[in-house]
This record gives sequence, C-alpha cells and structure tokens, in this order.
Amino acid sequence: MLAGMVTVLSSACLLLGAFLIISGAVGVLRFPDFFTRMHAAGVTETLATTLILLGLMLFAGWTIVSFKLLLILLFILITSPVASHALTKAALHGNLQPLVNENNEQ
Amino acid sequence: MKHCLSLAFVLMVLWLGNSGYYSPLLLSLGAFSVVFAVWVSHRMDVVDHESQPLHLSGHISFFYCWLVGKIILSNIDVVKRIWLGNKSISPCFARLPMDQKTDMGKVIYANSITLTPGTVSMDIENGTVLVHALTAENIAELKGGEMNRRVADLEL
Amino acid sequence: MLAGIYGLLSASFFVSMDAVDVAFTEAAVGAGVFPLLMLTALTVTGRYEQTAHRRPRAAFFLVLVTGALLILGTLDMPPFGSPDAPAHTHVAARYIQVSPTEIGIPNMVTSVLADYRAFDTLGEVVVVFTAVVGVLILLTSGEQRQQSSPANAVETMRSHMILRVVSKMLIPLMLLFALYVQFHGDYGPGGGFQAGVIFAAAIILYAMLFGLAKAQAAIKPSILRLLAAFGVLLYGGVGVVSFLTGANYLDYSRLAADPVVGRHIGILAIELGVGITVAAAMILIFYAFAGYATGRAEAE
Amino acid sequence: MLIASAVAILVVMAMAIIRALLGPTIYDRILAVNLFGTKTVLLIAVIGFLFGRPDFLDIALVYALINFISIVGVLRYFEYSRNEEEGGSL
Repeated sequence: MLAGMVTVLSSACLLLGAFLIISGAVGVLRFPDFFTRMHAAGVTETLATTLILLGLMLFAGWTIVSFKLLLILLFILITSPVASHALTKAALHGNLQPLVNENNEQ
Repeated sequence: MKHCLSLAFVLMVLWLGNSGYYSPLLLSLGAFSVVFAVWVSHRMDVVDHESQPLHLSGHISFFYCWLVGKIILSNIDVVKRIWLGNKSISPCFARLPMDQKTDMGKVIYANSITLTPGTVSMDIENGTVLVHALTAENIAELKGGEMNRRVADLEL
Repeated sequence: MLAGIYGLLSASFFVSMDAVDVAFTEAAVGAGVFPLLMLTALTVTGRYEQTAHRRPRAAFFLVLVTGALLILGTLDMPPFGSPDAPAHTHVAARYIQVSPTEIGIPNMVTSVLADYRAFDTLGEVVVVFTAVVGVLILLTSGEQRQQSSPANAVETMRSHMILRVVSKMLIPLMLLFALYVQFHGDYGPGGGFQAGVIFAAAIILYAMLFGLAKAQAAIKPSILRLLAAFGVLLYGGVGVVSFLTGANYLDYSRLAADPVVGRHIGILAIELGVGITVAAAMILIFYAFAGYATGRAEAE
Repeated sequence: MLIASAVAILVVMAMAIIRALLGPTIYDRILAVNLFGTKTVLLIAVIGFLFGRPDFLDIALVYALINFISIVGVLRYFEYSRNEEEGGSL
C-alpha cells in the first residue's frame, strides 16, 4: 500500500517535471528576446529539475543514490541562478537592449 | 579556524555520503582527501565567513521554505504565460533598493530573485539591484519588499 | 568571429550528444575533458583571430603550432574513454571473464586500463606530460612579461560579487569531489584522468575569478612542474618496483603477499600518478595560455 | 514514467539546440548551451535508473560541475575579448 503510494507519487513528480521542462523549452523558443527567454529557462531549472530529481529520489528510497541525487539537486539550485545572473549581466554590459513594453515605461 | 573545521565537517559528510565503501583503506584515503582539500582551499584563501556562512545558519531554513512556496507559485504563473503566448507578457525592468549590509546577504537576495522564475537580477550596484521581470506585477511584488526584508533579517 | 563561436557551440553539442549516446562509465572523461578542451581551444582560437590581423607572422605561426600541439596531445584522452575502441574489442572477452577474480575490484574498466593495458596507459600519461613540456617551452620563452598586474585581479574580483561568493563555497567541494573520484576509480566510474581534470577545473575556475596572480601564488607553477614529472615517475616507479620483486614490468601481483591485494595497491598507485600528472598538466597549460594572454595584452 | 521523462528531456534538448542555432545573439546561444548542459545532467540521472546503473550519478555530478565552469569560462572570455576590442577602437 505504502509502496504503491510512493510509486504513484514519484511517477506524478516525474510526469509533472517532464511537462514543466517542455513548457520551459517552449518558452525559450517562443519568447521574443533574450531576457524573456531567461525567465523561461528559469522554469526548467528550478521546479522542473527539482520535481524530476525528487521523483527519482522517491524511486530510489533511502540509499546513497538518493544522497547523490540530493547533491546534484543542491548543486543545480546553487549554480543555475549564478549562471543566469552572470549571463544577464554579461548581456547587459554587452549593450543588449531589453525589450520593454511601452505601457510599462516609467 | 572555525571556518576550516566547518568546511572539514562538510567535506567529511560529503565523502561518507558519496562513498558507500567503508573499508579502512578508503576511510584513511578519505581522511587524507579532506585534509588535503581543506589545505588547498586555505592556501587559496577561500575559507572564510563568506564560504562558510555559520552566522546565518539558524534562520535560513525557514527562509528557504518560504522561498520554495514562492518558486512554485511563480513557476505556475510563468508556465501559464508561456502557453498563452507573447501577448500575455509585458517585460520591464526596475532598480530596487537592497537593505542587506553584507555581501553574503546581497548574494542571497539576488539569487533568490533569480531563482524565482519571472524575475532575474541583472546587476548589483551601490546597494541596488537591477531586476528584469516578465510582467509588471512581478516587479510590483518585489517592490512590496517582503523578500528584501526577509533576507535582511537573516543577517542578524 | 561569430562563425568560430557557432562552430564551437555545435561541436560541443555533438560532444555532449556523443557522451550521452555512449552512456558508459568512462563517458565521464568525454563529458569532462571536452568542455574544458573547448575552453582552452577557444582561448587559442580567440588569440589566433585577434593576432591574425594585428601581429606579425611569427606570432601567428607560434599560436598555430601551439594549438596543433595542444590538440595533438589531448586527442589522446578521448580514445581512453570510448568503449568500442578497436584495442578493447578482441581481448575484451578474456578481460571480462577473469578480471573480477584476478584483481578483485568491481570496476572492470579500471582494471583493464590500469593493469592489463598498463603500458598503453603509461604511454598516454607520458604523452600528456610531453604536451605540457611542449606548451611550456613554446609559450613561456618570454616569461619576463608574464607578471600580470594586480589591478587586473582586483577588478575581476570586485565585478562579480555573486560569482565570487558562490565559487568560494563550491571550490573546496570540487576539490574533494576530484579526490573522491580519484580514489573510487576502483569501484565506480572514475580514476586518475577524470580526477585530474576535475581538480584542474576547480583551480582554473579560481584563476578565472580571482586572477592569475593569486592562483599562481596559491598553487605555484614550479611545484606543478615537479608534480607533473612526479606523476609519471610514480607510474614508472611502480613498474620498477614490481620489476625488482621479480615480476614483469608493471605486473603488480608481487607487491603484496596476496596477488589480488598487490594488484589493487599497484592500481591505486598508478592511478594516483595519472591523476597528479593530468591535474598538474592541465593547470600548467592553463597558466601558460592565460599568462601569455595577459603578457601580450600589456605589451600592446 | 522513466521513459516518458527521458523522452521529454530529449525533446527539450532538441529544442535547446534549435534555439542555439537560431541565435540571434551570442547570449541566446550560451543560454541554450547552459540549458542543454543542465538537461544533460538530468538525462544522465534518468538513464542511470533506466539501465539500473545508479553509479551514473557520479558522471551527472561531474557534468554539472564542468557545465558550470565552462559557462563561467565562456563568459569571462567574452568580457575579456570585448574589453580588448573597446581598447583597440578607442
């Protein structure tokens, strides 16, 4: 019973994660400029990654494998915002103009 | 010194958790590795209060719980906008004040902004952070200052 | 310029795709070494493009030769990782059958590379070593210019607060992980080559963020040169020791009373030799290129 | 489920390649490569489970490390070369 629930839960995590990364990738393709694409990439790197790795962790149970997955997850969660930040900063200093909606200009 | 010890502790946990083999040979190799890694890092001068933030470990778990909730909400929002198409977004950016005193606090704040989909921190300058957001609401929410205040509280 | 970047990016895609397709333990080498090679190659090509329209032909030629040498030297590593290399196919059956009982370590790839084919691996290590010597001779002939300005280093540190803080946290972890890979080569995927690369990568990250001068102060090039040679010597020395015990060169079975234990120790030792040489070699090559770059920038 | 998520990751990787080929700016390409890299880490992890070889995770971890370092390296390189260009034009 409990094992069945864990399986269902991990499958749910994996499927939801898969949906989210595909959404994020669609966003990366669809959005109009670099800075907005950045946000879409952020989707795939936070919640989607967490969900997929969580699904795998549930799959593995309390083992060393789970510990390693947790490590990977932490590592991605630490480095991905840093990489994103460095990238946007480089783009900003490279004089790439962000697309701004006229209604929002202050 | 205490930073070196805490680093050694972290590294030891890392080794034991990763290894899975607890023979005397490997354990002694592990001990050697930990000492060596700490020594090299010490030489490189990367072991200090910034790499081992002992002073704010207490409150940080609460903050990250709060942040996870935030991340989930904003994820849903961004995914919705992705499928709705380009019409639904209105990118904009703004310069926000940072109340954190230390570099560490500023880094946590900027990273939290970036981790939340819909907002990306672009640059840190003179105690302000330049944020790019997918919609005006995202900026408005950050301007409310809740995240800013929470991160600043961590520094106590 | 854009075309070069484009080529680089698509090349790294194929590399990543390949590593995934192969999906085999030693793919770590392909995945680990290649991006780094790309990086070094990028630095080389970058200089090449800038040099082409500004500097006399001698510099152009020098860079070309260096690039070719570097690529030649490092090309040796990927075959190490590919499981379907011709050398590994026809004797593979025997290796797979007897390796668990003869050597007693779970990771067959390691036992094959470090024991049965120890000579080949020794050759590879020597090639890496030679490549470093070549690069150093070519690039540091005008070493007086190499003193990079401290102002530059300070500037690098100040400009990227986030990168600096997070990297400070990560570098020790990377170092430990490299050592973990080094010593667990017998059990899981890993070994000297990968460990050396990861270790070097951590140092290179440090050098990129905090400036070359600080990195060179912490990890001295002179010591690295010694270490690179020491790694090769350690490898060869293990062979000599086994020679003295009455066995063949690089036959470790007599290093201990029990042949299985002896082989285990031998493999551990030569893997350490490989790791030291590769790490020192990669860092030295990076130092050489980066030092050359700053030296040239200041000369202009 | 594992297969489904592996396929999804592959699709995402393909999309990242498309974005990298389309560009239009160099930053878009780097973004796509970064995306590709992190998805590779995930894919290695998932495939490790599919094949019942969890020791793949070490590779995934190494890949995550290297990916981060290469992104930083590439960015440093661009900043460096840009400074040089500006210095040359002034």
